[in-house]
Amino acid sequence: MSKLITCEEAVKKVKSGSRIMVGGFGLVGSPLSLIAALAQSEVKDLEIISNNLGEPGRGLGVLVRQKQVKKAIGSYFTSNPEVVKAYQDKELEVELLPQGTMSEAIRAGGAGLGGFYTPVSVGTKIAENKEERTLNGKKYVFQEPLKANFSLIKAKKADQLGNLIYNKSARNFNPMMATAADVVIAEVDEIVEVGQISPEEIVTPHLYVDYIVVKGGK
Amino acid sequence: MSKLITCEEAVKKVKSGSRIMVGGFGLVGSPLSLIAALAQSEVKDLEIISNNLGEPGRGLGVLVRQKQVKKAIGSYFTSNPEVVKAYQDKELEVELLPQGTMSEAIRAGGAGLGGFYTPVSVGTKIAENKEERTLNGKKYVFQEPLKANFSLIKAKKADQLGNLIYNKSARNFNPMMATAADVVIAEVDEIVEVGQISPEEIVTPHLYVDYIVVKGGK
Amino acid sequence: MNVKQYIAARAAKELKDGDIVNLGIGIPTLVADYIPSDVKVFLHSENGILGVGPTPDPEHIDQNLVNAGKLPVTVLEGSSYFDSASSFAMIRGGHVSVSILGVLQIDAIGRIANWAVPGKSVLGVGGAMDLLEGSKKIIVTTMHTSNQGESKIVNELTYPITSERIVDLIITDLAVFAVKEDGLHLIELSPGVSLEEVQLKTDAPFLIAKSFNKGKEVTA
Amino acid sequence: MNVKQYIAARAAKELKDGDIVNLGIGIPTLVADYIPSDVKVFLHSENGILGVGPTPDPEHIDQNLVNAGKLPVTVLEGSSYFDSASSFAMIRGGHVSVSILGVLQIDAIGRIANWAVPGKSVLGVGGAMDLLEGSKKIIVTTMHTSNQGESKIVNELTYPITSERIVDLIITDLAVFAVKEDGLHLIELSPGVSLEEVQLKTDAPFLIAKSFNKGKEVTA
Repeated sequence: MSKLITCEEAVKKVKSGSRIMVGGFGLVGSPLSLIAALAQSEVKDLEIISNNLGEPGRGLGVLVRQKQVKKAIGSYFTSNPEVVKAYQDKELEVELLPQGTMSEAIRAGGAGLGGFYTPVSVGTKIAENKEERTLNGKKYVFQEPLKANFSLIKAKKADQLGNLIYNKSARNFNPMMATAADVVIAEVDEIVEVGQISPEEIVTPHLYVDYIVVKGGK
Repeated sequence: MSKLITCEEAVKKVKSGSRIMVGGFGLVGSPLSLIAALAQSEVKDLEIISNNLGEPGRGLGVLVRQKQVKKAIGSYFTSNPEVVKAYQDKELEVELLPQGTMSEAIRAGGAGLGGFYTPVSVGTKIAENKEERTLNGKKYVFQEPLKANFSLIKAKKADQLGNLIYNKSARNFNPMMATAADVVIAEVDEIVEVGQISPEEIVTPHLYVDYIVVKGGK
Repeated sequence: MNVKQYIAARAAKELKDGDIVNLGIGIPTLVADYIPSDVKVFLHSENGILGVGPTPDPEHIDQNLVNAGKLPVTVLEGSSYFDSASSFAMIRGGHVSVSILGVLQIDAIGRIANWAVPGKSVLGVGGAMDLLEGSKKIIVTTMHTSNQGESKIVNELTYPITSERIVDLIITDLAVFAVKEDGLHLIELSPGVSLEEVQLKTDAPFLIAKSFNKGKEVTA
Repeated sequence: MNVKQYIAARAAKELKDGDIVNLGIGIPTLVADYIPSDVKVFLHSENGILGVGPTPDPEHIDQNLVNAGKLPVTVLEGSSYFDSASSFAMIRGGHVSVSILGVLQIDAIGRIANWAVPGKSVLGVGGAMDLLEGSKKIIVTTMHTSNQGESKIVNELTYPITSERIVDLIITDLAVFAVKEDGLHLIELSPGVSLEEVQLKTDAPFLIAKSFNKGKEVTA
């Protein structure tokens, strides 16, 4: 019942048209080996939920360059000029969410909620087609939860069961994404024996993790 | 700028009629020294948000016995027969929430949300006076966030800044309550130097904690 | 083995390797003692533990380590602790494979009542509604009749409903029912129990599966 | 000290001991270098850090430790790491004392635009809206005019608004404005700057505080 597989085995599970969450804030905390394996595969028409889309030719930027991405949901794509170009050429759809709304929507997806009201973006372009509601005298915007077919996340260490801990600011979106997809694949720097990570310290309990790959592995 | 005060100083901040969140699952993870100090004080008409109301004459049960509590919001009060009696004698108002809805409502309060939709309690007595809404074909109940004037929480260790870690299943409601009140007072077993708790391991960052008292202190 | 232990042992046979399992108070708690040695499951406790272990000896009780029934427990290697909001996020989000729950009543389409008694002050709900809503599979373990001899499997609930969610399997001291779209299906009789006895003690109508187990042996 | 450093140093004077401070990209990032030594603040970075320290030497860069501008940072003793949902819960929940932000425009009642440019594809918003909505106090640091010499303090925003939230203080290279219910109040001129220059370069109307600081000295 080992969860350990290779990157190649991992990306074989992904079909064209899948909706995939990918962890990371820029390239920090991004599962780069899994992304590289995806870039080697034939899958296309992907819908990616990720804060950014990498950099030109790096991380998710490779998938954009290879036209494997149909739609992206995230908070900040401007840092990759190739994303801007693909959008202008109508090769890529983009849905923009404030970073806090996005991270909360992923959490809500994993937590089985039907949606929530956030005060963020009220009165802005982002909220134009969203339900607005006044609660206790304050205006809020309704946000639906986000879920996906797959989450590709990056952690520092996994134990053999799949309990995860992260590395400094590389934690970012990974713990929420671990909760919000049908299949969760974690890329880790290191796998340790069960019991090597303290129960108090575990950030992502193993029930959220379906498969583990080791960074740099094939 | 030390956050360390005595239990007596802490409860002096609490006025009659205050709304107070109190951590703990039963007596486990409950700030018993702070509660004892409250029981020594003259405050009354308190509105308590807590999963339970202690046991007869123990923990929050003392405040119930002394008629200091006007209203309780929580998930399970049946385990203290004196609560049942006070309710039947119309000395105590009770608002019952499913445990998951309650913990999520406290989190939402601390996270600045206007409310959320949960599928839990749809079609039950608990949902009788609540807004029901169908989202993507599934029925949900609207839940407002919970906030309070004070949170009295219990942690294992604080550092001098107020960063907190908890002890096993005594964590329970404490981390959320730390986020959802105007004034947060943490009772801890031990205070350590800054730097003694790893940045990866801190559960409640110090920005949430206003005051620290040591367990068993006056 | 008394009847409650029998029910618990029968329920344990439903668990699969790798399952994340939440056990309610009462008979469900006993299930932990009957999990086959070749099946590794992980016990989730809604007060914030994944990986609950056996009850400790009295001298090894840790006051900070209790299960959702507020009883002292231990944890196994690979366990983790988390706050209540995270714990119920797991439950509501569908990350618990199986919850085994006690009940007051079950109706003819498989909905249950297990949190409140009519005519009494309703002052406790706990995590029952969350578990029922969110768990992938719900197994009910219960005595077939109440202490007063009334059937717990009824046409219509007279106790307040816990959730609109229909449970998956009902295990009593007398029989096992699978719940399907067309209602309750008797799939098994306990050893020494006759179909007539089950019919007599079950108020709700039920279908009889073509080939059901008569007196399947259940051992620890 | 160049003008951007001057603005940053002036903003740093607004910080109080114990403040939780979030610094935006650009001039706000420079504020960290000018915090008075007797004022201890804690820098929050929305990608999941409380307790950001100075920029590391090139040989001490840790790839896993960056700020919200994706630049390498260090952390101080007492720092903590958390996930993005927790980080924005802090922000939205009002647990950040002060955010210092750059802007494209500020209107006459103190609302800002700082995330999108008209006519260009809008492909980035980041955490700007969250910080503006949730922070207890908002300080804007900006050059008074754009590179094209146009006033950034305008009657009506021509750039998309970031939030309906009104900011608290505006610090430019020329002046400082407090934002109150009746609009912008000029409270300070930078050294060597005349009231006439500020009037000339400010499109929005503003009130002049009874006693404002003329050329207050700001040193690091």
